[in-house]
Amino acid sequence: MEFTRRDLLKFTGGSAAGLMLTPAPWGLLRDSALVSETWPGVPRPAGGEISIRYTTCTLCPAGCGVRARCVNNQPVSLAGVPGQPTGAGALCPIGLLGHHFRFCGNRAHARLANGRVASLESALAGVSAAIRSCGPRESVAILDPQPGRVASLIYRRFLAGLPNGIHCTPSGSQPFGPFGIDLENTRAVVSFGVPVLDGWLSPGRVLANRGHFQLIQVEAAYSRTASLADLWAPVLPGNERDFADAVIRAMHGGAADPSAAKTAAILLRNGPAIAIGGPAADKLNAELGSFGRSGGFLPRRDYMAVTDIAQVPDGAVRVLFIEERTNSQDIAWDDLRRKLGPDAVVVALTPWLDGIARHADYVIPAPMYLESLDEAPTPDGSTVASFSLSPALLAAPANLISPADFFLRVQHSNSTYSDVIKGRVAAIKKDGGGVIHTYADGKSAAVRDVADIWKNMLAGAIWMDTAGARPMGTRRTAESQAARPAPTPTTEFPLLLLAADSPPARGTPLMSKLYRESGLRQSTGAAAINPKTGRDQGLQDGCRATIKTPDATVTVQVVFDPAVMPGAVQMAGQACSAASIRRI
Amino acid sequence: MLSIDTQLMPRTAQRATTRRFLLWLLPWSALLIFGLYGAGLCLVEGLNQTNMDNRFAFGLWIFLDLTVIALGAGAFFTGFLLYILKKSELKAVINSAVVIGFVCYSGAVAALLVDVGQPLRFWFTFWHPNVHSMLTEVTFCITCYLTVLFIEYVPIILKNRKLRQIPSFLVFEFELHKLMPVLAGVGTFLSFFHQGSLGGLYGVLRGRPFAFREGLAIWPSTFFLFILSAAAAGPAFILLTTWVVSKISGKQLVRPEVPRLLGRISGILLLPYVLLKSIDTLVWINSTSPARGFAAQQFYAWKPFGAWLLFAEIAVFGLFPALILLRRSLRQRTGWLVFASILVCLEIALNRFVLTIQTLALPTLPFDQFLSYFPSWQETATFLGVVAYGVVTYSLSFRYLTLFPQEKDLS
Amino acid sequence: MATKTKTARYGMSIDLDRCTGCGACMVACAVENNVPPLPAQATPRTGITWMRVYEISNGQAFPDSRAAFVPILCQQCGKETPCVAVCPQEAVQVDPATGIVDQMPQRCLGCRYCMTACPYHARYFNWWDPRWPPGMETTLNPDVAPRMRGVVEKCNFCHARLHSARERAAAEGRRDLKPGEYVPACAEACPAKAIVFGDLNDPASEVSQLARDATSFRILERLGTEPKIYYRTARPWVREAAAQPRKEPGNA
Amino acid sequence: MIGHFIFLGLFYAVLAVIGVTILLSLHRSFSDVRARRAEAIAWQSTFPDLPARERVCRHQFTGEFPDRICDRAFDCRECQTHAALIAKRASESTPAAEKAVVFGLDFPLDRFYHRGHAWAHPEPDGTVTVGLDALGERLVADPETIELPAVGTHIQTNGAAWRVRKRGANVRILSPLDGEVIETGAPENGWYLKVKPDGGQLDARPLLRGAEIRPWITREIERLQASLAPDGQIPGQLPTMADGGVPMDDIAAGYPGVDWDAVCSEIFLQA
Repeated sequence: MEFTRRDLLKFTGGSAAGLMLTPAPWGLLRDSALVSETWPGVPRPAGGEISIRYTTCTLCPAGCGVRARCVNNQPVSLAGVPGQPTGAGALCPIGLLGHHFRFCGNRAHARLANGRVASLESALAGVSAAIRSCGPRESVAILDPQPGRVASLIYRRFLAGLPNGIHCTPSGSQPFGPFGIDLENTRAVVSFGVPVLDGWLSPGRVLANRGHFQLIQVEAAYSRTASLADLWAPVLPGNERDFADAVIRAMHGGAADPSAAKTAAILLRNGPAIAIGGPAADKLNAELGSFGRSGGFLPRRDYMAVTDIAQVPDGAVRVLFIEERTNSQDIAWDDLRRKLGPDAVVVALTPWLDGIARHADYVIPAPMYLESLDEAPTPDGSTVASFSLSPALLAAPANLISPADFFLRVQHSNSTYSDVIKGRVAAIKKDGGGVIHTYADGKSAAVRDVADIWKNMLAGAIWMDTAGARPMGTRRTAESQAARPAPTPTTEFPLLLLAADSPPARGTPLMSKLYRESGLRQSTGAAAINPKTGRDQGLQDGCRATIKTPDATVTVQVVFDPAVMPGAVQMAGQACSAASIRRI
Repeated sequence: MLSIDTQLMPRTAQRATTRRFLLWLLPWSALLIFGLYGAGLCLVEGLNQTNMDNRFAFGLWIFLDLTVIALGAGAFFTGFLLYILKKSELKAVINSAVVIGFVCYSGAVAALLVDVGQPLRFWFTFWHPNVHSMLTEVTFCITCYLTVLFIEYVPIILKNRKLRQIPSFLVFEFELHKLMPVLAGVGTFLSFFHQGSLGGLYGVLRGRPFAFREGLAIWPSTFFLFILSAAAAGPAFILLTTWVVSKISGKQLVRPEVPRLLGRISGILLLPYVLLKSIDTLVWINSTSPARGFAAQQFYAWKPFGAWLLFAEIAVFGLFPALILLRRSLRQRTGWLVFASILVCLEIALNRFVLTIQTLALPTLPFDQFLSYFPSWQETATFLGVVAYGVVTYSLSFRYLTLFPQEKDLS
Repeated sequence: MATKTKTARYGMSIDLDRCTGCGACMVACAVENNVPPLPAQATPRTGITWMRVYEISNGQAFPDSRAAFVPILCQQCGKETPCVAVCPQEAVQVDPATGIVDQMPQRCLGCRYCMTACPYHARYFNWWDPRWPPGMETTLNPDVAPRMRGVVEKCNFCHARLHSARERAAAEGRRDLKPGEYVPACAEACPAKAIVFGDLNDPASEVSQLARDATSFRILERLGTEPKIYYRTARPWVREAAAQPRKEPGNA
Repeated sequence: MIGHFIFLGLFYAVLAVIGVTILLSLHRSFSDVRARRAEAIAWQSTFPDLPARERVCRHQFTGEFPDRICDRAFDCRECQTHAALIAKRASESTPAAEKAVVFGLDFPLDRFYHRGHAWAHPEPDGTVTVGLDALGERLVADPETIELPAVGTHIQTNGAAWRVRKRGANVRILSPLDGEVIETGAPENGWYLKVKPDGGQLDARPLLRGAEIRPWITREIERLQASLAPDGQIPGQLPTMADGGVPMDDIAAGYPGVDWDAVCSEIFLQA
């Protein structure tokens, strides 16, 4: 039979109808649904045994207690430990993301000697050679980001063995010297540019007490703290001392400009009060008698005086060791370089390649937070000595050596960092004072035997001193120098560049995402300016412009903000200087 | 090859040479391919290819859908007038209207499929429908009505010169055509509903006081305004297309009274629409919006969406063309007819634009920013692709099918 | 069983005078709910922040400027919930037992109609395939499934936490949860303790007492959607700026 | 819940209506085809698509109307007007010429002419011979192919009787009657089909005859001229040889440039 058009139609129609009766089309639907529901490329979170482990945050000196929720011993979320003394149960955003630091930045993996991969031995040899080649006038310095640790003791011992070792620390890393702040009883805080509500001390402690102290922020920039303070006294950098004098005068009934007068009034009404941040603060504290009294600065036991790097004579350093922590702020390289001699050797002990390591001759990769046993000594501003451990919760990559262990190796000592820490614990036991506060149950117990303390501390515990410290003089020992005075506007640089809140030292993936989306932190590419000033400069809200300072030029996006001081530009992470701005 | 081309055309129709026709198709097909590429990117890479975002969750495409579907309303409304109200003069344009309707609706559906984040799940709406959602109503109606339009399109295709050689095709066409009133009725029902629910789409957004409207039963006032405006725009758009096609093809396609009738219908519907729209706006300004704590004038405080938009929408593109179309003397003049219907189509586009884009641009949180949005090239490409698809489909239909039955006796 | 358990109305009271805008809540939320980091090409408006802190100002110029921070999350509207009504395929539903507005990513079509419906802009669309830096998948919360591209998501008061809290309770043979047994990540993480979470149906709960406080208000209350997130402030200008829609011209 | 029912109910009702419509029309079409109504219906739906000039009423030829368009698809059987006019015509006697000669073309008047130029000639034996009239013959003279129906095929009025291919023109010669083909001829023997008419005898009512032929053909030739004339030119010459004699046997040969498909479609009433 021959095949007519009609047959074709019949056939197609029939088969179409027939197909509906087969499972094929319905199966196809189901599968499409399945595909869309288990979308390709969406990771399935690994299930597994869930455990709670405790540690102490070492991302900053505040040393907050950390409760880590782990799956197969891999932390998946961090939280504060309720009732933990130093952290007061809270963590800052950075601390909450502590377990994400390994997923950002440029990690240092291999040891480098002058840019070439080297074995630990050769690195050690090179470093030792450099040390030996030290001349009489030349010194070996270790830049210790957080003095007061057992590691710092190890540095000390190492330097002690050298003719001219200097144990130094970045400027301002010991803001209160041997003193702590009795914030719990303070009723007023005069802050000269200190970000009290933005990362000062431990957030838990500050915010827990925020309700009962008046905050006066003396700062030219409209910072987060300034915007939330009870009184914002915009004072140009360099004029802090005059402001302090004005306040003192006003407190004695003298005449003063409004903000000083208001400040004085607050201080008179709310005592005890303290002042923080620079010499102006010292002046005020002297007036307020804040030292050695409740609600003021109280001395504590364990203070390790360390040279401020600024005090080190220029060109004196032959070998400079720099320890960089997981989250330490970048150190201004220019300030460091001044200290270096002609053929100095720089050794960076750091987890990062993109930090100070860029300037180093030797890079010794160090473990980061949660990757190795670490320690949390007494936090800045704490009135009692304390000590806790930060046991490793993450498996560390190979080739890492903690800075402390590195120096032990340099000294050919056969004890390890953890041995020395054990020694510290033994000392605590010997001292006998204080209590051990365990994170898991929030209970405090008297100090028992060393093994017990050690076990507890590895499981999450902190030793809190109870013995009151013997009173020291009413002067703080550590010298703090005044902020650079604000330059006077010139025709070339008519504006004043002010530092806005600095962004987190290292943006972990989520941190940078969330801050970027919510605009909570002024992005580094933006410059805030008073609308009036902006218009005078021929700018528009949102336009792009170049900012020129005597030593740099940057392109920014202009943001009009009436809160910014007229005649000033605010940028994140910039030093105060004169500037000019031109629209592109 | 050439002879095949001519033998596919209606015998009595004089059409451009194959060469010229291909030249005409060339740019449109290029645009179509470009559009397909853009849409493909959005489907493969995801909607991050667009410039929409969490605040501008809808963009160019929704505007396209609403506008195109409103203009396509000519299909259902002409069908309604012809088959239900027996306005037989409209036989002259019904085929063209059906093709336009089909093009618009299929284009809109295509755009929607690209617009959703999980196109594979389009059928979920039929599986777990939430009958309280206007979008469900829209989805159901559009799919049904697209089917209807397709069925209405079939007979026109079957009458193609080659296909009609097969008697059984003609028979089917004939039988189908006898039942056309039924389909026209269904189509009218469907279109009424989804034109309405497209309006409801925004009218029900109580979270968006700029768009929210009170109404009857479950339907906000925009529901009914959309029906009316679409019914007014449809005939105007048919008038416009007919005029454009006859200009391009250089043929007289319909008797002069047909566009006049279309214009008159459009005018008759537009006037009440403008009046109702004005009343609705007044009610909204004085009651609906304040009741939700929003002072209506603040919606117009954001540049560039000032109160001038409202004026333009109601007076310039609404009242003005309505008055033109209602004057017999002006209707006699093609120039005025065309001008007025252009205004009417713009009116619809503007109305849909305000409802979709302005609504989203306006912040509702007191401390939130006013945000602007500009479509990405992928979005624009898809948009133009839909337009090109329309032009190509219509051109092919015009060349090979009988869209204007009167043409043969007018040439 | 379910009928016997007393129905809760979970809600929050957020103290705007305590919030310092540190962002800990956003961070904790993202960690808890496996929100992926932002692809490089993304804009601030195509990312996902279930919890988002807005900075508001008193509008005064230097030196009288003052700031406050308003955390915005899904307000869990209790009446005529805008997003529920509009979803074409019932991917959004209010759980009668908890009053929580649930979003089902598995059923979401990605039409984003709910986003246009939400007056609080608290719904987020997955514009991107969820991607984590290599190895970071190991830090995902096993209780929460990451969402695929092309679907809408939003705050669900850490549903996974509610689930495990219930399991714990069930294990102890209790049908109802103790106060404080179930707390979303943001409330737990806030260093200022500004976020109080609890059952608004329980008159004794801290949150319902705070909600009744004179300084307490809800954002866009007059829309009549009965949000379950309450805000508190003693500062009149904050209330002025946060409670009512702005009256003054916008960008004019 | 109730909303659910109302909404889905409506939706499924709509679907049902659409489905039923389709199925119904399909079913009807099949039964039409089975009942041999296909050709008739095809003609029904083709007729309106013909240009008005091809649809003029036969009574316009005889001057009974100035201008009238047929609305019955050339089926005069139920046409009141036709009935009335025929009745009137019956009274007056018709001159019994045996053929009409138009432009030298012979149109024997002993037969009936279909508007598509097929003629039907009733034979004494009750069969009907079907052929192509002089004009038709000359338009498709020596064709490429002739496709005659097989003996036994049933042909229907206005349906295709047979098909002729000529210079790209694929012509369906429309049948003047319903009936069964009992014998097939060829151009050279002057007829194409012998048909046994349905109902025993030829129903000639719809067909042209007698006095109608001359005016009809005259008009047909005018139309032929019009379609032969290249676009834009006024139809000038008759379709004849230069000497103005009788139309050539193969008109197509005289007009190599002309689209013959268009010409034949016009004259043979192809849709």
